[in-house]
Amino acid sequence: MFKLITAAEAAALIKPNNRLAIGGFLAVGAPESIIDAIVAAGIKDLHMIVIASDWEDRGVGKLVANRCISSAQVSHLGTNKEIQNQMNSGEIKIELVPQGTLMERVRAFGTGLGGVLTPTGLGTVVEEGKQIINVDGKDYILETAIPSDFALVKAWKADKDGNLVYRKTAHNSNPIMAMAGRITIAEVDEIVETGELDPEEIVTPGVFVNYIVVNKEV
Amino acid sequence: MFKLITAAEAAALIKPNNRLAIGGFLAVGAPESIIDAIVAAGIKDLHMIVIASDWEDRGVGKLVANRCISSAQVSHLGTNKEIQNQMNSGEIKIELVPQGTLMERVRAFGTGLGGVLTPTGLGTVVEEGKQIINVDGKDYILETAIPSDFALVKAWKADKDGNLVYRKTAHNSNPIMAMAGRITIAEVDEIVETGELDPEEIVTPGVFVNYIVVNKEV
Amino acid sequence: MAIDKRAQIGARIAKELKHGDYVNLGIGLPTEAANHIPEGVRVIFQSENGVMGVGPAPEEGAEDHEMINAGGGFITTLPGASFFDSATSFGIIRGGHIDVTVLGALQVDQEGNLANWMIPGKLTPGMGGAMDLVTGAKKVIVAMEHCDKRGNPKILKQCNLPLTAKGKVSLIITEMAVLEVTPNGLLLKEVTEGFTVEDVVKATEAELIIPEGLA
Amino acid sequence: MAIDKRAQIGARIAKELKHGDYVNLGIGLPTEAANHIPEGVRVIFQSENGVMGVGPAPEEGAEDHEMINAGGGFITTLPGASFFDSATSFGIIRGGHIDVTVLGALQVDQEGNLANWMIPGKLTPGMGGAMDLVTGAKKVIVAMEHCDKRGNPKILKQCNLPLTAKGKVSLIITEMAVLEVTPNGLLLKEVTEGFTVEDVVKATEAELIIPEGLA
Repeated sequence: MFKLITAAEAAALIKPNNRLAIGGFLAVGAPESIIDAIVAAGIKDLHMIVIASDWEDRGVGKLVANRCISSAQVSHLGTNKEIQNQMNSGEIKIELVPQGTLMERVRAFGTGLGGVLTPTGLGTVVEEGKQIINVDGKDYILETAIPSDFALVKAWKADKDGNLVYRKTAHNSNPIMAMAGRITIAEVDEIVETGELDPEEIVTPGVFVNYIVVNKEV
Repeated sequence: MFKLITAAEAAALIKPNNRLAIGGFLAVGAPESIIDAIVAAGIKDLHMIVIASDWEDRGVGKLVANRCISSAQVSHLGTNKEIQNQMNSGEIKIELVPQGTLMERVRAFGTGLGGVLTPTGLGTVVEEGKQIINVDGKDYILETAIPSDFALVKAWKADKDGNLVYRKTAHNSNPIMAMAGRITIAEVDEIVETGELDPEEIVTPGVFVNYIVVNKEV
Repeated sequence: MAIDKRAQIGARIAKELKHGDYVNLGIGLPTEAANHIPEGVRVIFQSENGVMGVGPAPEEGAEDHEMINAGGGFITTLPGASFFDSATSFGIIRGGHIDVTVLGALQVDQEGNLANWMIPGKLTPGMGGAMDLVTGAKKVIVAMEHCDKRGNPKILKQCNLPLTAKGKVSLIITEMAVLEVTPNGLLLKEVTEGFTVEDVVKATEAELIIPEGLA
Repeated sequence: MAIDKRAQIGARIAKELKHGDYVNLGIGLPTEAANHIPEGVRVIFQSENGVMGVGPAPEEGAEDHEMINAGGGFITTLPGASFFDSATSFGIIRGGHIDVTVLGALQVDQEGNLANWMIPGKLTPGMGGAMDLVTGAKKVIVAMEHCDKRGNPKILKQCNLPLTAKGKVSLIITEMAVLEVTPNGLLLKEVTEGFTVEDVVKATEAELIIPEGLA
């Protein structure tokens, strides 16, 4: 059962060197309040696991611009000059991961798998240093689970049992990241009574959710 | 885009030695009409991939009782004496697969993965003959994707774009099996107009669905 | 098993379940625990076919044929329940998100090994979800009769039936006793009223660590 | 690129899309294809962040901030659309359920190799979803200007930039020509009106198979 906390309290749980799996894509579905609180708390040397590095002033890009991040596993940097600069200067260490592979590696950690075999990246730099395994005559790259200490996600609504639903393309990586944190913190727009969400429409069961932050109290 | 067919037409697509991934659990969420049509068509030497072998007169148990099945990958036989008899007499070849592993192996095939690493089965007969891979100090069994020619699933409703929703515990393996057929045939209770299903509540997008059978015309 | 024995074991299991725990109860005896959760304690029950928030069995005539648990029994759901596919369900299990799972056993041994899915040549129900549950749950409790129907011990030095998982059991609850699997072996924690330590030792093949002062 | 060139390439891509196809269009030029689907042909567009059934861009003022495509542009959805998580979205892609993907390229070569995500030391946008799309889609079409901004060929004997995937491209559509990747090399299938075979050969580093009778 989750505990209701503020964004500042969420940030206070996070320590330098923690690994954060953060939901969202190009800042849609990003847990902006928690991100702002991390920036405000001045936490440094974090590792982030994200699809994209967003913009300098939106989404996880704010963590980069404020130098909270020392390393990242990410698939797309194109919208954020700052992360490219920090990468080129050596301030931030980047592992580029194909987007589908990133999702499977995060899901693997959340669901207790050690990794998956994927054809994505065969014959490219992505396969370098990795084990190639042949199954039924086809080669695959062994891609290992990506562990995270915290999953920070943005959902649309939670109920009082911590069940989450997402809105439109703000789903993106959030339901996957939500499974994957040793501690999962969900930022939501509102908390509704238990029973108000249709059991068939719940995307993330409350079992995955440890803390909830409401980002706008009406 | 799917084609609407009858259960008999669905059965006519299926040939001896085909591999069938069939949704349902203890006959809840089983595509009974398609199963009946396969029995009626007298198709033999089929391979089935199922969570459980159900009962002799319900679910996939009917395929066993009518000797349509020569081999199976399955996790639970306990409710079906006939399959245990056929196994003991050598008529049917059984690979017992832990239920969670079965789901991941089927999902792997549907999503283009070659397999997954799981800790389930370590130190048991399940690991025999399989590769053990160590990731970050922990051992895992390499479990490979289970291919299937046809996925036969039961959904609650489809819309005219082939999008599927499931009802209550009749979800079970259906959404996973639905992703995994080279050809996916969905049996549904009714087809509603496109747009009637909430885009956020659709579980199986129509992209996975090749044929639909309506099991009761009102 | 007699109803009072079942109730007693069920009540003892229930004491292991804390407010807010997510719990998976195996078929049969373990489900008895659900009848003994104290008022004010909220435990959320999963069934591995794909539902969280399982409630009591429905009244006769009110069964929904698409509402079953992993044993095939009809269920109801409580407010806050959710339905999902079996891959997600086993993702919850294998991913370590279930606090406690309680299962029956054919055999369990002093190293925490469990055998509960096969008697070669005799019985092959299959492992179903048991291997994933025992591998993934944070705490694995075995609940069973102390001996088999012929009176032979089921708590052994070493299981000789095919294993469900290796070294994953942490607690054994029977009608006679409660035993904890420790790195040093099986610790006898409680003896049920009406039995003596000697009774338990006699009914157990495994060696037991018996703390001083245990009645 | 001039608007008429874009439109011409978009229209040519559209000819490759059949009724009922599930299609993923990459950012930029490939999206132009959506404006040229003939009436009566229904193509369903996926965006890999997690939506099937993408419609045209919304009118100004009607944007929904939680409705974007993989390029970050605002979208609408059509009846029959569905939203899902990115793992499912890439499951669709990698699992071979997308009929056609159309992407831009920095380089493409006569073996069907594609490079479109990195210029070492200069530009590292990352591969995003491109590697999965090119690996998983049933048919991979590259749509791009025939040469780079300096007039240098982008269709090479062998890519020298880091690859996106090996041997997966099947068709190349530019403002000058349409080329098919065959086991024997690049087949020149069409030359756009206003260009000659010689123009194409000159603008292409790769060797071309030129069928007899091609104007």
